[in-house]
This record gives sequence, structure tokens and C-alpha cells, in this order.
Amino acid sequence: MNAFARQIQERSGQNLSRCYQCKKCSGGCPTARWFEWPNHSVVRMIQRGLKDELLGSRAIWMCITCETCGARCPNGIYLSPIMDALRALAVEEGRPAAEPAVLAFHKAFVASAKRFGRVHEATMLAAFMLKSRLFLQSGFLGEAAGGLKLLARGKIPFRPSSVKGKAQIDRIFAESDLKL
Amino acid sequence: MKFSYYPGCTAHSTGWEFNASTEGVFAALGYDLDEIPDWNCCGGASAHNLDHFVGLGLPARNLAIAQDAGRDLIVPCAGCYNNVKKAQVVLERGGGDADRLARVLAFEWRGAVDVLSLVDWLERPGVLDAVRERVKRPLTGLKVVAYYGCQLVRPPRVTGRPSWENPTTLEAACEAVGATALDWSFKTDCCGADLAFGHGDRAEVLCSRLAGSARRAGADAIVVSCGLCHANLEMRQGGLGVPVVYITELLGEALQVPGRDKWWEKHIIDPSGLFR
Amino acid sequence: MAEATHTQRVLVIGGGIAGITAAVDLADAGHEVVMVERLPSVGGRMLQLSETFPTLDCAQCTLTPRTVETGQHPNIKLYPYAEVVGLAGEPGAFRVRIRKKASYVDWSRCTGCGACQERCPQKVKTNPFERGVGIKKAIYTLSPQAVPNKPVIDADNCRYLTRGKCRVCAKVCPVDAIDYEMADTFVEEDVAAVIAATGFELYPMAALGEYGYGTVPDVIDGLAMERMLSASGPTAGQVLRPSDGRVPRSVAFIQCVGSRDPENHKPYCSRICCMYSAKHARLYKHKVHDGLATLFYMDLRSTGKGYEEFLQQSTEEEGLVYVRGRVSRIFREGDKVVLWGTDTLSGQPVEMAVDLVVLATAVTPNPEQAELARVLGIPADPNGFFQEAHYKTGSIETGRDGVFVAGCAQGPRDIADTVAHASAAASKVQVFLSRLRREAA
Amino acid sequence: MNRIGVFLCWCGSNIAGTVDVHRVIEEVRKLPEVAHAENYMYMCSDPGQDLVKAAIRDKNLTNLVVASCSPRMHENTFRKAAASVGLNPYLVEIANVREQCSWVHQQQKDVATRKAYNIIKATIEKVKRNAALEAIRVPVTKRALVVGAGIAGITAALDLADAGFETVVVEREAEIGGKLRRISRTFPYHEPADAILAPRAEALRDHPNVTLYTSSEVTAVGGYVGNFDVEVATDPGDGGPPETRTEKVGAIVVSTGYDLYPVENLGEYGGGRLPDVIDGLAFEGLLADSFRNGEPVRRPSDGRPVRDVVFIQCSGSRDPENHKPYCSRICCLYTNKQARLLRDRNPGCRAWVSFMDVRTDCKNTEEYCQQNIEERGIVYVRGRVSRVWQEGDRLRLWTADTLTGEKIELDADLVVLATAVVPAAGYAEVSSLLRAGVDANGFFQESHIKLRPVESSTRGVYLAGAGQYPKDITDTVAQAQATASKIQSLFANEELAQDPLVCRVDPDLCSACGICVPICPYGAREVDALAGFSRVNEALCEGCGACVAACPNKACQLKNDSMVQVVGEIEVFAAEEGEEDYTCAC
Repeated sequence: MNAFARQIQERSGQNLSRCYQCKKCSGGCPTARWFEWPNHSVVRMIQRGLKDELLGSRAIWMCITCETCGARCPNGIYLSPIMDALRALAVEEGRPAAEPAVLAFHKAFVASAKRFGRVHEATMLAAFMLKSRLFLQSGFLGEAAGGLKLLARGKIPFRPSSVKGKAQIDRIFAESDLKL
Repeated sequence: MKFSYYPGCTAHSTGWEFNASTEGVFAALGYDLDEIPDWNCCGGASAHNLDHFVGLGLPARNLAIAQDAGRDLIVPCAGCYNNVKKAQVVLERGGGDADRLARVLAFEWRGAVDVLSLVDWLERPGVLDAVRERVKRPLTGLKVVAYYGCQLVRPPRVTGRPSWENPTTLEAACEAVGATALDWSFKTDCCGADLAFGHGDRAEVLCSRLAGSARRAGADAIVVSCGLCHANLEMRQGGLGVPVVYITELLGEALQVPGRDKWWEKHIIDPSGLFR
Repeated sequence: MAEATHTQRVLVIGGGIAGITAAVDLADAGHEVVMVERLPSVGGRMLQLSETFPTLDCAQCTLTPRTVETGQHPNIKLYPYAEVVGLAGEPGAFRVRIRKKASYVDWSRCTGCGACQERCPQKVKTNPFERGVGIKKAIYTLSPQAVPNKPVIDADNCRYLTRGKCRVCAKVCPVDAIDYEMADTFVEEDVAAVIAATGFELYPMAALGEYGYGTVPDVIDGLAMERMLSASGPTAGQVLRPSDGRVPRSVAFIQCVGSRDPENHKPYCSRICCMYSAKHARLYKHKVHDGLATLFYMDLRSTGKGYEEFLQQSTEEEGLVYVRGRVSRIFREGDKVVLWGTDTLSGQPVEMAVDLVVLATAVTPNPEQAELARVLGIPADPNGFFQEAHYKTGSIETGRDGVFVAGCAQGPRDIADTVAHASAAASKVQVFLSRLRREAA
Repeated sequence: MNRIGVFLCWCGSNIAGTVDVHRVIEEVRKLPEVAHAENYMYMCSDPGQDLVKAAIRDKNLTNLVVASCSPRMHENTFRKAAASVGLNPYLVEIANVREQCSWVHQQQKDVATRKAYNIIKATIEKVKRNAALEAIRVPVTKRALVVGAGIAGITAALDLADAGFETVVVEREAEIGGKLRRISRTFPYHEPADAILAPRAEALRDHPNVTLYTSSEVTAVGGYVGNFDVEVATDPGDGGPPETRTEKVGAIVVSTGYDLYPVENLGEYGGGRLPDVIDGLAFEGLLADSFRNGEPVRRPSDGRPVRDVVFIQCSGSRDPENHKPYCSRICCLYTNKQARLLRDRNPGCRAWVSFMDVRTDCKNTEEYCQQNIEERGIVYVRGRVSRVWQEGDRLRLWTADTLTGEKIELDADLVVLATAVVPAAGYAEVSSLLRAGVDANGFFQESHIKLRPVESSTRGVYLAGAGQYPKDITDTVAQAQATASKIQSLFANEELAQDPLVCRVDPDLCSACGICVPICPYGAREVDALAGFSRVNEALCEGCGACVAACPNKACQLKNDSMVQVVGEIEVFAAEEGEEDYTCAC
């Protein structure tokens, strides 16, 4: 087994060598249509050590952890922790994300949790919009319209609330190498 | 009977009516919900993507608080439930991650409390009987489909659900208040809520298929138990106009919990017509 | 009808595990059995094997109690180193003609001391039993545990018989058992029924052009690998390249070689290759821990009890690498063997240089089987296997009354299925004999 | 004074490669009472056995120790060899210096050599006190019982009956024929199953040597090989209590067959919820209807002729995580046939097969399958279907396309799940009644996977058909005939010789407390109240020693394995090896 596969296997806790390529994972995946390669190929590519391809792929950001593939896998391989491991590794190594908007959202969300202890949607969304430069894209108006609808219904408060035990939150983040 | 309660960050924002209806229904049934003190964000659908430990540490802190409170923890939002439950499983299994959590959060997991979704809660003995007893206005004639999505049922090794492909608890709850729960084929398919930011069009591909299928099955509404699913289904169903209501709202209507008008106001697709 | 004493005798052709099983069943049931084996001792293919899937038990260890039992059984009359050349008479009263091949050793004197083999100066690389991976002497026994344990002289390679000089064996034999003048002899036996259990051969590598026509020294077949892995084999269980005797750091195993290839070779599935290839790769990994074992396959066919689990364990715990796709070409490049193929799961081409290639060549009938079918008056199928009378319920019967078949001579099967098939043949023979008795009464 | 002979086998390099066989023999020769000691390359070979026989004769040996492989291999070989020259075979003991010594100490030659010597010395200590025993002779009832009358049971019973033995057949259903009754036509020649079954069923019913009990079950089994008492309960069919009778038989065939894994367990395919998602046997029923009525195959929900059918193989098989880990062996074969027959019955119909590996490994089935794919246009897609759901009056599936790997959606009228083959309901009861063990999946366990495929763990009980493991009709028939052969060999004897290494009770020590009775797994113990002690039924006793351990009075002893012998062995071993190293040596 190559070093990359070993690393992913250790981080994800999944035994990749159990895979016999039945493709049941790919068949049931709701988002595989937006991957470069379907789920079973991702496993195969890890086995073959294709690190650069995977860490720079859309697939790792288009997997949304619905756990359908893992639950149906005849060999009990869960792809979501594998994808988690790939994503975390990509972030750790500072690789440019093939889906920058998705990474920007996750970063904005976690930054908000880190800052306040709870996520404050208004500031988080603002940060996300800026970071992702989504407002420059054609789809933005639709997104903004959705946000406006929520605002109009009084659903997004303007003032963030914060937790008192921030020291513990800080310790959690200090334990990791996550850079936001 | 008392439960600890983890409302989650959306309780005071996008999931306001979920929180309000949950509290209302529990009260109407004679259950106390004690919000655990100083809870924090569970990490949402983001933390685990960026860092393994942060993804576990955030929900684990809430578990530590719940353990001190000493009662089983109700987590209505499916996404929050899944994160907290995963942390519970990691702590119970023991090993490197569990040791690290105990060290960083300076606590010892004793396994004294359990994490419950609303589905878990509805399966507790006596809950549906209590609902049936207290129905004030049966929802006779209302046809719904129940939607579980991903996080309430998967992964089965976290949720412990034997029948994750075809759960029937929410249906039983709908039937308990006199509604008709229709069989349909998408109750555990993903709505794509996590695609909403950045790829709303893609989320809409998934959502509109769900809503379309619900409509074809003859449903007047989709019943959910997750703030993210709810928002996504309402906003991205491709203009079909199928109302999406929380299971607690449905129960609350039948139990005639006060303040319901405020719930309906929060919806993008107004469901109040269902109950006239 | 022949005399009653004859009606209970049965001829078993072939002393492999099928023949042994049928013979012992019949002998235990009180019937006299005449067993004819073309090699000097009984045991058949199992005698060549290393360990058996899926338990990885030593093949000799499970086999020798059976060969010993066959040799000792008072109801079994053994004709080793012999062939059936004629069958006359009718069902219930056959007369079989047996050619006892000249062994050049008087077995009635020989004590099996082994001095002749030890001292014989002529090493033979072509003895088919060792499949080219080891040598035998020109006077040899198949194995130290052979039953019977008596040597024969390989007339094609014996220095004295070919060049008229040597006689070392005759000089060292303490009991004067060597007889260079010995010729084939013929005997006849009366039997009521016949079981043909003549086993299988592997498809010749010489027929595989794209894999080098069998001329690349480090491309071997499955039975050669068995000999190499066998603890009692020529390398004492070590895996060594035939070309230079080095331990191979990487081995490729190729399945479906000549099987499932209706256009060029054999159309059928050989049924045992998926399992023995996985076994080979695992045993190789047990001996060369850091070795790389890659298996090329079409479909994995692990259909027996415990087989699927064995394969899963092979990939999960033993680190075998499976590639789905046929290898297109094999050739020699320096001291390596190069393979060109495709990983059909990823659609990408694969080029590999390895130290050793093991071909799981198709299971075929023995070359002599066609002639035997003619002698016995029974049909062969288009692939040369004996044709069963009925696909579902008559895989033992041949269409000729009193003549039955068992084991791989009827079609490829593993040991467990062969043993069951052979016992089934013993039952069909007894039903037949019972009918004869009733008709005689 | 004993004259003990010791024979150490090299087993080629298996033993001699690790153990210094010459040194061991040198040392053994010095031991008291050892009259002869030698080693040889393969003691089990003809020349090796000749050495043993010659030494017994020439040196008047009284007891033998053969140091070699496990006694499971060659104990019998050497006992026979000894008996052939007049030495009582129970004076021969095997010292296992291969599995228990050389194989486990391959890197420690000194340790292995010392341990081999000590194992031999301990075995000498034991064999000194062995008694010359005679085999226990029990009569044989030459009647057989067959449990389950599918094609396996029918075949076994017909062979036995044709060979002249009375055979009792017990079938749970009202009709015999088992699963074959539900099959339309068989692969690869499309022979109607009834053409196979009907003549055999009729032959069985009419056979003078066969007693057939349908609607019946085995409810109790007593006795032992050659002498079983089997209670059979028959449902009279009128709601009354079952009629029971006891049959005396000498051997039993277990041919209880299989069931299919319930479709309800496959939630992702809507099994049990969607009427047009059915299993393979249900599809056989649809095919049978089609042949009978001369009409196309119609689907269950609305009776419409089907136009698009998807067959899903490995439904519950090869799925260690969620269902069954094993391959069900027959599904690839019958699915291909079903798709082919469907194309014949419903011209223009589409037939898709979702597969993992095509396992057409039986004779002529590879050719048959290829022909169906090439000439009948059956589409094979490699990959597991992930999901099946209802969409209007059609079914829809998600799977991955075999070439591109991309996800595709398929529409179908009917989905046929080739569900895993599992042991027939009630296997556990049959297993415990007959003391015939089952494996982790519930299939009856053969006593050796290669060389004893039809023998169960209990002598006189044989296994045929899919109850032992999934198999096709051809292999089932062969296996059934094999059980018939084993039983005919058994019935060739007037008496059976049983191993005399059984329990012996000292009546003076026994207090008739009865602790041994429930502890005996073989039902061999009984308190004789009149005589005042607990007796051993020697024919039933397997010599397991459970009662020896349980007896508070030390009244139970195993023959040739007495307490004195066992303790003697341990003491010798411990004295040589030191207790710390080998506390678990016994």
C-alpha cells in the first residue's frame, strides 16, 4: 500500500482494501454527477496513490456527507470519513480548492463558530459572500433573494450571541492546526 | 419527565419556528425541556470537512455539559443531532480520539446520558400514546409525506437505526394526530442542503425531485425534522409550492399549542391553509 | 452372466483423489476393486500440490492417509504404472486388458531403499511430475511417501537404456532388482463395472503466442507453482525463479489463460483457477513478506464454501492486488518479465515489469483421454471431457451401462466436488451391481 | 518390563528441518524401558511402516511411540501396521512433534529439539500404562433415514433403495420435491424441472424399499451410528394431534435444503413494499405461469406483460457488512437462464442484469451465458444497484454504468432480486437433534472441507444438498449419491467396530450422584439405580472426558487416558521444561 493510501486509511479509519469495486456507492450517490470520477473510482485512485488528482478535485468538495454510500456498502467502507480526510489534507497543504465557494463557506462557518462559539448567520454569510466573491457570479441574485426572504421574515437576527466558555472553544481549535 | 435540550444555532434564526414548536409540543405533552447552559455550535456541516478534531471537539463540549445536567439530550435539528451523536459514539468506543477529547475538554465521559433526535424521542414508550390522548383537533384529511433526509438515519452505525432505508416513526406520529401519511420513495434521499451555499442550482436539482415526487404521491405537505432540510426544501423546490412543515408544527397544530400563527409567518411557503 | 465372483469386481481407472475415493468406498462396501494408475504411484494431481484452499492445509498431509489406506486395503488390487488398453465383454461381465509398463525394476524384490535414485548420475529436467521447476533422476519415485514406494526407470533418459553405458543402479541395488531387459506385459481382469477417473492436464503454454509460447523461463503454469510451493517439492517450498534461482520480488498471476476464450482456446471456465491463484499469491506472500503479488482476472469466481471469505481476506489482510482485465502480452526484457494489460475498473493501461509470472492455464482432459473414451466405448464432449448421460441427474453415467465417470475427467471441479462426485460414482456402481444381482436371482 | 519402541519421523524437512532428529533419538535410546529407537524420512511411507513392523517383530516390542504429525493424520496408519504384525493397536501412541513442536518453533531449533524430546518422553510415560483394548462391536441396522425430500433427499433415497436397503423418507411439506417444484426450466438446456422431478418422485412413492412420511418432521433422535431411534411426527391434516412413530435406522441423510433470504431485508430495493420487486423463486413462478398459459410473463402488481426487467444479483450475498458474506453460488447461473427465458417469452422485452462477477463456472454454463449475452441481447451491467423505488406505475433504479462509471437511472416494470441462499428454516432444530454441527452461516458443517464433504460431525449422519452449502442441481445430485455410497459402505458390515477409547466407571467409587448425566453431550450416561452406580453406554460415548472432569469422586476415567497417565505426562514434561515455560502444555 502506498504512503498516501496508508495516510488516508489511518485518518479515516476505513479499510480501503476491502473494496471490491461493486459500484453500489456510485449508483446511489446524489452528487456524484458533479464529481470528476464517481465514488468507487475515488477509492481506486487512493489505492493507486493519485494524491494530486484527488486533493485538487471537485469530487472532494461535492461530497456532502449524506452517508448513503457507506450505509449501503457491502464491505462497510464509509466514504464520508475518507472524503473528510482528503478535504482536511487539502486544506492542511494549502491546496487551491476546485470548488472555492464551497471551501469559502465552510471556512466562514467555522470561523464564525470559532469567534462567537455559536454561528451567527448574518456575519457568517457576509464573510462568505466576500470570500467566495459569489456576488460576482450570475447565481448570486438568486442566493441573495433567498437570504432576503429569510431576513424579511425576521429569521436572521442582526446581533451575534456569544458563549461564555470561549476558553474551551479556543482549546479545541488550538489542538488542531486548522487555519481559517 | 425532563429532558435536556440542545436547540442549535438556527433556533433563534432560520429555525425559529422549529424551536418554538418543539418547546410548545413538549410542554403540551407534559415534558420539561431544559436548555443546557452555554451550549456551542456543533460544527454544522463544515467543521468535519476542515479538521477531524474540531469536528469532534465542538459537539463533544455540548455532551460534556449535558452529562453534567444528567438527563438525556434532545437535539431536534437533524444536522446537530448527527454531529453530537457521532461524538457520543466516538467517546463510547474509546481510543485515541476519545482520550484527546477528554484531555482537551478536561472531562470524563461516563456514558450516563443519551443523545436523542425527535425521531428517537417519538419512539420512546408512551410518547405517541400521550400525543393521541391529547389531540384537540385531529388533522383528518390532511395527506403528508414524511421526510427524514440523511442525518436522522445515517450512518446506521452512528444512529443505531435498524431500518434506515424505510423508517416509519414520523409517519406513525402523523397518523397519531389523524393525518394520512403516504408511502413514497424519497424519505431518506439527500436534499442537498449543503450545496445551497455556492451551488444553489445543484441543490435545486435534488430538492425539486423530492418535492415533485411528494406531489405525485398526492401529498399536501412534506413533514420534516431538520432546519436545514426545511429551508432548502422551501427555497429550492422549483416553484412547486408544496408546503414544508416541521413534525413539531404538525403535532402542535393538532394539540392546539398557542402561538401557532407566528410559526406560519416564518414560512416562505405558507402552510396555514393546510389547517383551515 | 459371468460367475458370481466376478460380478462384484469393479475397475477404477486413475489413482488420483477421485479414483482413490471411489475405490475405498467400494472396497469398504465389500467389493473387490482393480485400480489402474498410469504413474508409478497413486495420489494423482493432489500429490503435486502444496497446500489446499481455503484452509491452507498441507495437501500431502491430508492425502497420504488416503493413499496409505488404498495401498493397504485388502479389497483393492493395485496396478501402478499401467494403462487400460482394451475392454471386451458386456456390462456386468467385462474383460479388461491392462498394459503393465516396463518399470525395469523387479518390484517383488525392491525394498524401496532409495539407493538407486540417490546414486543415479542422470538428472532429468523434463519429468512431467516436476513441471520443469525441479529435477528427477532417470530412476525415480514420485515422492518419498509414494504408494507404492517403488522406483521406475525413465527409459528415454536412462544412460544405459539410451547409450548402453552406466548400470549404476544395478550395481548399487542391494537386492538385484534392476532388470534392464524388462518389457511391457499385459494382463486381463474380469470386472462387472468400470469407473473412469482419469483427471486432468493443464493447457500447454506452448499454445499461448502472446505469452511467449512457453519459452520465457520465468513464465510458469499453476502446477509448476504448486511444485515450487510444496514443502516436499524440488525447492523445499522456496519460491525461486527458474531462470536464475533468485527469489522473485514481484509476481504476477494471470487467470483465465486459455479459459473463457472460445475464439482462440477453450470456451469454458476452468472453475478452480480463481481460487488456486489467490492461494498461490498468498503462499508467495507468506514466503516473501515484502513481495508484490498482482493478480489479473476477468471475474472472480469463488463459489465454494468459505471461498468468498478466503478471497476477501486475501485482499483485506494479505495485501494481494487485483486488477480486472486480461493481459494482452507478456515478453522478456532484461531479467524482467513485462506485461501489458488494462485495468478495466479505471480504464487505464497497465504496464508492469515483474520477476515471475504464473499462468492459470485452462484445465483440459489428459491427452490420453480420447483414446480411453474409444476403448471404453463412451462419448466425449466437444472439449474432450467425458460426456455425462444427463446434465442434472446423470453426471456419473455415460450412456453405456456399467461404465461410469468421476472427477475432472467429466469436467473441471475442485477437490471437495471431486470427492463427492467419486463417492457418487461408487454409489451408482453399487446400484448397478445390485441390479445385476437381482436380475441374476 | 515394557519393551518400548520409538519411531521419529522427519516428515521430510517439516520436522527434521527444525528438530535435530538424530540427537533426539540418541537421547531417547538412553531412557529406561526403551528397547528400540530410530528415525526415518517419512515414517508413514511404505518403507517407513516396514521399519516399524520389522522392529516390532525383531525386538519383541510391547508398546510404541510414533513421533510424527497430528494423530488425526496417521494414528490409524500406524495402529493398522502394528496390528498387522500382532501388536494390539491401542498400545501405539502418537507424539505430535510437528503441529505442536516443529511448526510452531521454526526459528528456534534448540527449543524445538528439546521440546520434541520431552514430548516423546511424556508420551512414553503414557504408553507404558496403556492397556490392550478391543474395538467395541455394535450391530448395524441396515435401514436409512432421509430428512427432507427435495431433489437431494429423493436422489439419496432412490440410490439406497435401489441398492436394496430399506429407506425412510421424512418430508415436512405435504408434497415431495422441495424447491425443484417451484422451478420452471433448468439451465443450460431448458429442461422443464418437472421432467426431472416427476419420474423420480413417482419412483420414490412406488418404491417397495421406501417408506415415505410427508407432512412430517423428525422430533427426537436417540442412539448412535448403526443404531439410531428416530421419532417422526406426522400431521394428520385434520387439525388433530400429530401421530408419532419411532423408526430404527442405522444411518441418516440430512437433506434439508435452502430458503431464499427475505426480500424484506433489502430496504434499499423496496423489498416487501413494492409488489413488483420479487425474488428469484417468485420469478420462476411467473415463468411457469407463462409456459403453462402460453402467454407472456406478467408482473404481479397489475398483470401487465413486462417489457423492462432488471435482475439484481448478489442481493444480500457477498455483503459481510449488512447481510451474508458468502457467494450463493447458483444466482449467476439461474439469473442468466431467467433473463434468457424472459427474452424468449416476451419478445422485444429488455433484460438487464446487474452483476459483480459473472460466476458461470459449472460445465457448459460459461458457453450458455456467453451465447445468451451475444445472441439474445441480455445486457450485463457490472455494478451493484444502489436503490429501487416506485415512480408512478413503474420502478426506477439507480446504478452505475459499467463503462463510464457514471450514475444512470433505469426504468423497469419488474425487478428480480437474486437473493442470498440461506439454510432452510428449522435447520437449527435438526442440527441439535442430530448433533450435526453448523457453520457461522447455519450451513451444516462437513467433517473435512476437502476429503469428507458429505460426512457430518456425527458418525452415521451424512449431508447432501444446499443445506450444506448452496449448490446447483448437478452438484446436489452428486452429493446425494455420495451419501448413499457412504451408507452402503457402512451397511456392508454386520457389525461396526467402534473406538474403545471411552469412559470407564469404577462402581466402588461412584456414588450415583448423577452429575455426569446432564454433562454428557452424547447422552451416554445413565444412573443405574438398582446397581447403585452410573453406567456408560460405550457405543454412544465419544471419550470426550466431560464426565471425568465433572465427577466429584474420580470414578470416571477414560480408557488409556487415565488420570494417572495424564498426570504422569504432565509431570515428566514439567520436570524437563520447567513449569513457567509450559504451564499450558497439557
